[in-house]
Amino acid sequence: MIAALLDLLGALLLLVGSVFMLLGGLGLVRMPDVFNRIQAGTKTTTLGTLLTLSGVGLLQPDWALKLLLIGLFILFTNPLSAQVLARAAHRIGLRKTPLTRVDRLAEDTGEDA
Amino acid sequence: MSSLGMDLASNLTSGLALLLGLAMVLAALVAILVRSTPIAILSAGLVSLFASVLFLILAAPDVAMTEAAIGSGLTTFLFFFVLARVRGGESEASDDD
Amino acid sequence: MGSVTTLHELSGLTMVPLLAILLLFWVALNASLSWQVLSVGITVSLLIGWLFRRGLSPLTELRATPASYRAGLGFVWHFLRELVRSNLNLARVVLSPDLPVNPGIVKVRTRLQSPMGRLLLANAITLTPGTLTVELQDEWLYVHWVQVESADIDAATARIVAGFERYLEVMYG
Amino acid sequence: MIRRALVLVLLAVLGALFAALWLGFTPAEELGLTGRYYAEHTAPDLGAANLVTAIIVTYRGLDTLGEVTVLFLSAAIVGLVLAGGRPAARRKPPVPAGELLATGSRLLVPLILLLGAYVIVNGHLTPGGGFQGGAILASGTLLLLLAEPLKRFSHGLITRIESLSGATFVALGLLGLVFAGGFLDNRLLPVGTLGELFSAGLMPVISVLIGLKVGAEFSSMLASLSETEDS
Amino acid sequence: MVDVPVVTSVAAPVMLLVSLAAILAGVAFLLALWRFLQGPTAADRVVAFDVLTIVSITGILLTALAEGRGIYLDVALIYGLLSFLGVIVVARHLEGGL
Amino acid sequence: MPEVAHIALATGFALVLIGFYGALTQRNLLRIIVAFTLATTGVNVVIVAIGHMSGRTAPILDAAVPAAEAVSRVIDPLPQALVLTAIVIGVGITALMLAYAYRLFETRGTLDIARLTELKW
Repeated sequence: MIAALLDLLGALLLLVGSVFMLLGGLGLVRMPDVFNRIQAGTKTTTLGTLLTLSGVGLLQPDWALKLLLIGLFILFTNPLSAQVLARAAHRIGLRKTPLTRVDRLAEDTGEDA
Repeated sequence: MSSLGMDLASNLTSGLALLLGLAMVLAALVAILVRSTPIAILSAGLVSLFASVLFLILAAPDVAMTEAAIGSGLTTFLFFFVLARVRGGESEASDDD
Repeated sequence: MGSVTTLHELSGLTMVPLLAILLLFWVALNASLSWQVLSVGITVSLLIGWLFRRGLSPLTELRATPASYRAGLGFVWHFLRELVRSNLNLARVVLSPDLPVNPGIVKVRTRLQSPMGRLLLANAITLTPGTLTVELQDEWLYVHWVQVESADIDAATARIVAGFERYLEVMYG
Repeated sequence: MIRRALVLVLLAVLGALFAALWLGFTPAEELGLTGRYYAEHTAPDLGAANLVTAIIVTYRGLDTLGEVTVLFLSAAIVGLVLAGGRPAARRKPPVPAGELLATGSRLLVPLILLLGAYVIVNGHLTPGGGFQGGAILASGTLLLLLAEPLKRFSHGLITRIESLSGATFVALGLLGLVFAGGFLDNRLLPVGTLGELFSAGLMPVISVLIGLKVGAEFSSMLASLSETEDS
Repeated sequence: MVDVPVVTSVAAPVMLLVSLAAILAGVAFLLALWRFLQGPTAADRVVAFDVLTIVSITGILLTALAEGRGIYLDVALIYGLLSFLGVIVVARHLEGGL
Repeated sequence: MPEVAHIALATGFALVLIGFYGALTQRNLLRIIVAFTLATTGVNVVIVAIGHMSGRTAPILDAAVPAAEAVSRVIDPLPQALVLTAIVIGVGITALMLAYAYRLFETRGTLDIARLTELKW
């Protein structure tokens, strides 16, 4: 009984994780410029994958340790790649959406150069 | 295990394979047809990453592992290194719109 | 390896946290505690630790005080809560038809000195509501903000950085 | 344009051939002769759980030795081809990596190497083995290169690892010829119980050697490509 | 089919939910793929690449679940630790760091 | 739903065709090498797909597949071993091609095969 409940909970977590990933995909399509798209892509996929991992962990408790490691790796690598990409995108001066209100980094590097 | 669950499991893998196959063919077409070389290399990397998941679905985890380890960074890196060194000789913009 | 090697780095004590983390990961990977796994794990960890004397681990610069461990737990809890909040926030933005974004890149200040603490701070900021670290230079962080509330340095610092810095300062000093 | 038309005709012929193959393809239902042999004999005879690694390391160990040699040759040729050139036109010096990438690489490279070691050592139990692990080790080198593009690699260390593991590989093979059933027979060491880390005889040792060799070869390829800058 | 197929340890209603999750993840995959095909700039494609690789990890997990084999997770491990390398390579190339 | 092996086989064939088309029509040497790697991936997918059997699992024995049942439960490991080595060698070949392309660029200043005319016949 308990095991069946845990299974159900795991499947629900899996479902919620997929919903977040879907939202990330939607954000990727709808957001106006690169930086906003990076935001949408990184946050949602990180949480979505973490939820998926915990869901699978509930479905198959034997795999828990390895799933935990995958989650840790993703927590460290995902924001790092997002940051490196954002830095590169800013350096090559990609067009930002006209909605952008302020860009302190461009101001500062403009002064330096 | 009931037959419904079994059916769903096999449909799930088939559906995944179908999705991946479609994505691979599309990415390969991008790699061939797009004007900018960096995008072509990136698309080839995407093809090999998807190939790795497809290998896993084909029950070949060893091959999937090799493809993932090599396709994720090494090949892409080799291409981009040479591209960075020959960039002066070609007049290609790094973005394509 | 490092051009500047301080006495502290030479003493070999700095390697201990890295070795501990490596061994921990090794045991988790193998999911076993048999003497075979442990002996190979110790060999491999020593080898990697020797090759990468400048290697870091989340434990490397962690202060070994109870307060610091408590702050670590608080950091993890705060981070997870913020992660969920950021996703809900993003879901609201993405699902609303008129896409209410108001982006900008603001400049904030951090007091942290330790590389590991700064990395954790930047990663945490990237995963929290509406913010994305673009560049980290000296004491300045440049953060892309989906909905800019204030372009003022101090106000933005209080809004974005302070929540995590409180914990990280106790942990890494 | 006649060339393009020729290409299209060629591809159409090839495509028709592929279509015929695809339509006539039915997946096999039973293992073939060799496959059946491997499935039956690998676990009891060699004590390995991963049949693919068993084939690569033991049944076809000689092929693997040859393959590693091919890889070594191609790495050496890449080095030779790139070393002889006159200095290329001066480019701007590469943009240094940000602080976060540098810190992140210091954090992640040991973990990548650890994962590589895990994949190599457990080659006979879980998916993995020398080739996969070697590629992962080289990925660690790659991350180092990305974080510090101007850093010089010690070619000496890489070459020494490479040649030492290669020589040990051949020596172990010859020992197998003398003391066990043939070249690279893995029963030089006790087969042990299926599923333990120290089992399958010589297989983990050979996996380690292949892993080190492949990792060193890929690393030297990467390093010689990246150092063409100011040679 | 001659042999007993691989048995998963998951009950049918749970499998239904899992399939639903797989469909949603598949839609996310398609959306990211659309962004990859669409562009417009190289950086946009790299973002899509990042998302695609991470959604693929979910694909690997679902495959492992459907086949009931824990050893498949090793591949997900490699994906989790190495897939960001591709993104970093391209990003460093874009900013001229190679 | 179609069989996994059929889907993979079709994908592999499509990749080979696309790769050949690219290798034959591109003019930039780097792009030709990219197309070549695509075709290589396609061939690998085809070989693994041919080795696949429906209803069987990966050739690795563990708690889920005990050694006694191996013959009736696992897939032929031989194609997988072949493809594994092919992938690794493929990277070596790609690196070699790229090194030669780079040297060619150094001496001739171009990667456009239309302008490399010595070998034309």
